Amino acid sequence: MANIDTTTDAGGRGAGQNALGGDNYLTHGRGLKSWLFTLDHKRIGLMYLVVILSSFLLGGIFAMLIRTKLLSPGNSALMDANTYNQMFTLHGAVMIFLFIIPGIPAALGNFVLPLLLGAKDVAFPRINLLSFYLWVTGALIALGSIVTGAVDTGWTFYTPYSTTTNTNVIAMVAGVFVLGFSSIFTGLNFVVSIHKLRPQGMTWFRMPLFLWGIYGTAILQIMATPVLGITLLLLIAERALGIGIFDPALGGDPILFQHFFWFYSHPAVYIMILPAMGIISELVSVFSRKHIFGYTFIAYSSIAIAVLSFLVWGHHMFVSGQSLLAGMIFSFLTFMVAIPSAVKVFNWLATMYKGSIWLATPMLYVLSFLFLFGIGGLTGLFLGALAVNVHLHDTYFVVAHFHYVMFGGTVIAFLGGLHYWWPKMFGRMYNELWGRVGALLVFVGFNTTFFTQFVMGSQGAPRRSYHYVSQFQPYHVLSTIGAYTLAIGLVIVAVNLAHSLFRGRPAPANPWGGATLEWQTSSPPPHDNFPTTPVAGDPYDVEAWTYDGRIGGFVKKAPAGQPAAS
Amino acid sequence: MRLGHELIGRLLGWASVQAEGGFWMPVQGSTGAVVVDRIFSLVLWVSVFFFVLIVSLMVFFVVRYRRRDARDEATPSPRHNTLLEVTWTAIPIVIVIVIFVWGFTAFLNLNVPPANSYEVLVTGQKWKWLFTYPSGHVDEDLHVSVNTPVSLVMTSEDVIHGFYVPAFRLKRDVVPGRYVKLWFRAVKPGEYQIYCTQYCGTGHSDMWAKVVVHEPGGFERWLEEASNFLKTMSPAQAGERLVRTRGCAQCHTVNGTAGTGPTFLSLFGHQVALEGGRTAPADEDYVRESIMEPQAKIVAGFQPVMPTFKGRLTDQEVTAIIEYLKTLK
Amino acid sequence: MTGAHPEHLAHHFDTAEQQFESGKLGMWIFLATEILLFGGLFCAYAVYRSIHPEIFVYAHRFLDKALGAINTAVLICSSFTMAWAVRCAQLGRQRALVRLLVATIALAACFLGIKYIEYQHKWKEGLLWGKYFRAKLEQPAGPPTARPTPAPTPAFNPDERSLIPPAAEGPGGLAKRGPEPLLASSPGPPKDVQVFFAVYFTMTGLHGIHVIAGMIVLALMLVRATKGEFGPTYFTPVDLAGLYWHLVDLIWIFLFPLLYLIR
Amino acid sequence: MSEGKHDAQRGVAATPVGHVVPFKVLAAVWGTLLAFTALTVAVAGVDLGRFNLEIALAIATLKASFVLLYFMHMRYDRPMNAIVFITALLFFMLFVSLALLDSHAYAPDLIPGYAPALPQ
Repeated sequence: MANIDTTTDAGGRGAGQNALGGDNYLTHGRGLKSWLFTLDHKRIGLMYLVVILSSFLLGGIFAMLIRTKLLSPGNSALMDANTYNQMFTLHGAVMIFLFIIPGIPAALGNFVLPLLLGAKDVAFPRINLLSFYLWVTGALIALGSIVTGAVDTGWTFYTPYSTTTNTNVIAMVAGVFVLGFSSIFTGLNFVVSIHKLRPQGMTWFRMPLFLWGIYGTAILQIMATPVLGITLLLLIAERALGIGIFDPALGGDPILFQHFFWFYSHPAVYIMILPAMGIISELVSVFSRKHIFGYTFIAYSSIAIAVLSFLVWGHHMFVSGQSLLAGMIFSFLTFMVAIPSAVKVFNWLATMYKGSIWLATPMLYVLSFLFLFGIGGLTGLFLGALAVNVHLHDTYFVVAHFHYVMFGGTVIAFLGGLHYWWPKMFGRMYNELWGRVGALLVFVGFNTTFFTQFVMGSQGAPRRSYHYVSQFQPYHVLSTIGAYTLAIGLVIVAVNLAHSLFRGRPAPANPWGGATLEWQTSSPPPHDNFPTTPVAGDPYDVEAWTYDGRIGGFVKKAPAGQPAAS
Repeated sequence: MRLGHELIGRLLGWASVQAEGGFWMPVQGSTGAVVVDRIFSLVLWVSVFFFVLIVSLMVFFVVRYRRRDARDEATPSPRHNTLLEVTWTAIPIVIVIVIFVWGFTAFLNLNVPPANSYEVLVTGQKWKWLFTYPSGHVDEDLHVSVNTPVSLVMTSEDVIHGFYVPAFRLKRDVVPGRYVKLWFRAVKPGEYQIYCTQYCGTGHSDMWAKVVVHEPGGFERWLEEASNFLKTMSPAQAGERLVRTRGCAQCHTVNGTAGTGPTFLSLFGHQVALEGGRTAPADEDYVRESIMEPQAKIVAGFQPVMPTFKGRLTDQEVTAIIEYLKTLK
Repeated sequence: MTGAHPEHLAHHFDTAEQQFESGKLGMWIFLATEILLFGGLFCAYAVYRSIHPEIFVYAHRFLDKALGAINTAVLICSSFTMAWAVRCAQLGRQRALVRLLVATIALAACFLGIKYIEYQHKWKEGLLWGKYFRAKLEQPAGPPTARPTPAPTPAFNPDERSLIPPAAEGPGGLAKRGPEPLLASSPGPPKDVQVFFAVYFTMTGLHGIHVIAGMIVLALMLVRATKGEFGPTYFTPVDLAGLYWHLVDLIWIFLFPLLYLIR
Repeated sequence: MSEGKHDAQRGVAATPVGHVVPFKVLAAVWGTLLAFTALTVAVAGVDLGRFNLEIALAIATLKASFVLLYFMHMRYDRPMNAIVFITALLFFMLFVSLALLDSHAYAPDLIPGYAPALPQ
């Protein structure tokens, strides 16, 4: 950006400017207690952000240990086979249940959703806090299993292995059960908020697309998570009481467990990706300074994905002993769920067309998302095709596909959203240069790590393997180098953001030129979000805002004929 | 249809897939592999096309429409275009349906064995594979004849395992409590790797075995010879083999640690403490009785859970096992 | 805090109507999650019953139909008193509300008592789930069957199950392993009867836990009702507790015929 | 005031919310439910061929609808609440039907009575 004037005009700005010095939600009430018992969605969102990023760090450490072990094909002094098995289980469980499922909805969603709605809070603030503490409880129980016998079942807990292993499956499963309730309550809160708290002027089809994404996610959380709950309860009963519903040794059916598990866990990947798509929809419009292209198609595609995602769980079971008939149905539906995702990608591209594209850090994450999610989505076609799936199932190809969608999609969008809303959260701008360097390193490191795994997988390397045939060593070494690069990139991102908290330039109310409601209040927002209840207009009317060099941010254009009203 | 597949396969197949294995796929060891690889390359080229399209448009837009001044505005352009939306919804639908149909029909073929196929019973257990041939011979590797359809009837003894031969593009989970079937026709003599792909615990990544594809006639010779291992091997060697392949090793270790049953190490010729305070000398008769009537004498500290091997092991085989036990000092 | 906001309305709602509707919608969504939670068990039921109908037909006879029917009636009555209680709360009939809540809780306790009798009976008979199933199932009356009595097997520790592979029979014999009609037609108890009791105990057990949870919630309502907290303008908690209680009834309405009235 | 202390307003002069169901309706529903319970027990004693399960389920569904419509006020409520509930039922049916479809298709592969860890 050329010519950013960093001086802020302190006086006479009124609402909508930097509020670091004055009353804002961060200064509204002091002391630890005012945080721990807060009902303010913004504070709860921040607490979520802290614990979720800590989980990300923990899961990342497990990943680095795994990748380091895999530098050599044989035994390793770093860890033995059992420890390795526990490592990949913990990496999966922590990343999925603790980080990525609550990541965008609970952390970013909690902070942003009421702001986007022009509301003062979510519908049930106390349930919101309860949901946070359920998360904490669940996380403590689940991580407690590390001390009492870290689980080695893989995050999928397949029976009968999970009923016979001597590790502490019950603790992990009970923890995930509690986390499930946290997720359900978050979803419930968001659905009711979106239904009942929309401001004047915000019809369903004038909602920001991030809300559509969150709404789709919330439907999934509500409809799918209870099934996970009962599955885990039955698994606990299986281990503790020998109930015999999933354990073939007692006359049960292990394939039924897989149906139960994937009925939740497939929609769960859409719980992870839908809000990410919502973030991308916001960002691509703002940073192209152009109205989003094909709003209704993107909105409908979110709901289409949410519904279709319930119909495809069987594609995790193509080689597991599922019948041919079910395989055919699930394969077909799997291909159908690709369509709405493709539609979104095309719409985002069309939004960029003839735009005015600002390559700020969040936009770099958008471009990164389009690239990585493109690969992640297209490799889904390989896995959806039954005959090819037989070869690729349970190989590194699946690992790579999953990471391209979940990291390349969700985490990249999460980082983009974090950089986008960071000024609003803390009232500070981060260093743009380091932000970009971080984004670039993450992109390069990620591709090096996981693209190699596509090749390795299609060459036939089975996943979850402590030992591997030495033919695959070059791939593994390259992948590990990529993982280290990725880690360095993430450290740069973290340091840059943390640094900004203390040294960052005070952020203007609207640093990016967004037209959604959260940019119409000060950065950071006051305790009640808005001094007066705002009236919602078109959330993508970004052209109504113009850059004002004096404040380093965007201000609303004056009606024609008058000078800008800053 | 078939001709169409053939044609598309030829057109696309050359670049990414070769019979000897290429950048993406390993060597093609079976008829199924050829079919799978064709679909793989179709999907690959469709993906490459769309990926290049998306990324090059993205890069082009970024370069062409880059914001040079903070006040720059977007050039006015439509906010939606229903025709365009419908087009880019419909085209992918058509493409994925083609991929689905082809993938499914090939999958059906991979799953329905020809009537005349040669059946082998595959048993997965922690952590090895056992292959039982129609003659009753049990082996730790899968031996087959080239160009012969072989169907595998698979089950598991404990947890779920995954039977995977990358060169044959063949994979199926092996589930306890049920039989699943798979088949293939190997096209080239040689040795191919077998993995376990369904995570099954400590030794999951060691559950390797080989498919040995014999020249015509070679398989029969091998089976003949292998089945006669009692004659061709020394009794102790044969006994060792029986202990491994007939399930003894599942409960009885040979390294001194107790499993479900007592260890075999330093067993023969010593006194054995029995349940109820008695002892018995571990001689030929004791071992024979323990195999045929396992409940007759229970070793102190162990559960009486061993099934009888009456009718499952011949006299000669029991003798071989005894000879083997003698060597475990 | 804006000055014009009514005192007892949460600060983020504009009207009482909005707040009431939000609470109700939230509760209905919660009930939806309950449906799917039980849905898993109904699914397990459906799968096992449709594959092994003979197990269900055989084993349901061990359940006490009369007690089941009585319990159904008890829950329906409690639902009625609950619905009536909500009505009284809405109309501000304080004493009636308290009495009806007490009646509802008493009926719930009655339900649990009857359930306890049933469980105790099953426990005595050893009619339990998987690992603990130890009932000696009787041979049906009639001419002695050709079915061989199983050889007496020694005490068995299920945790140390045998890992011995089956006798190496050639795959030729495998063809006979198809679906055997022996179960449905042959006399004597079918195999895997314990599956029915696993389903029975998980379904009624989870339902029982919900009854207990419902009693706790109703007790809380009772405490608040005695303090006179509810009236025509504030009855949402009673209403929501009522919705939950009716759902518990609703699930039992399905459990009863599915478990007790099989034919 | 402390935020969200009260879930609903109380003692506020506002329009009353919710619908009061007449006692007669409640009592009638109660009677109907008990009658249907008796009916389903009676019907269970009669062999209706292959429709036993269907009839039992039909009666149960009828009873459940009465509870939903009157005891749970669905008839008088916002349609959205009913939509939520029906959506849950649809997802449940989807789950059961696909799981059933598959388990039926692979049932012939199961080894009958396989339960090695069970004491016989």
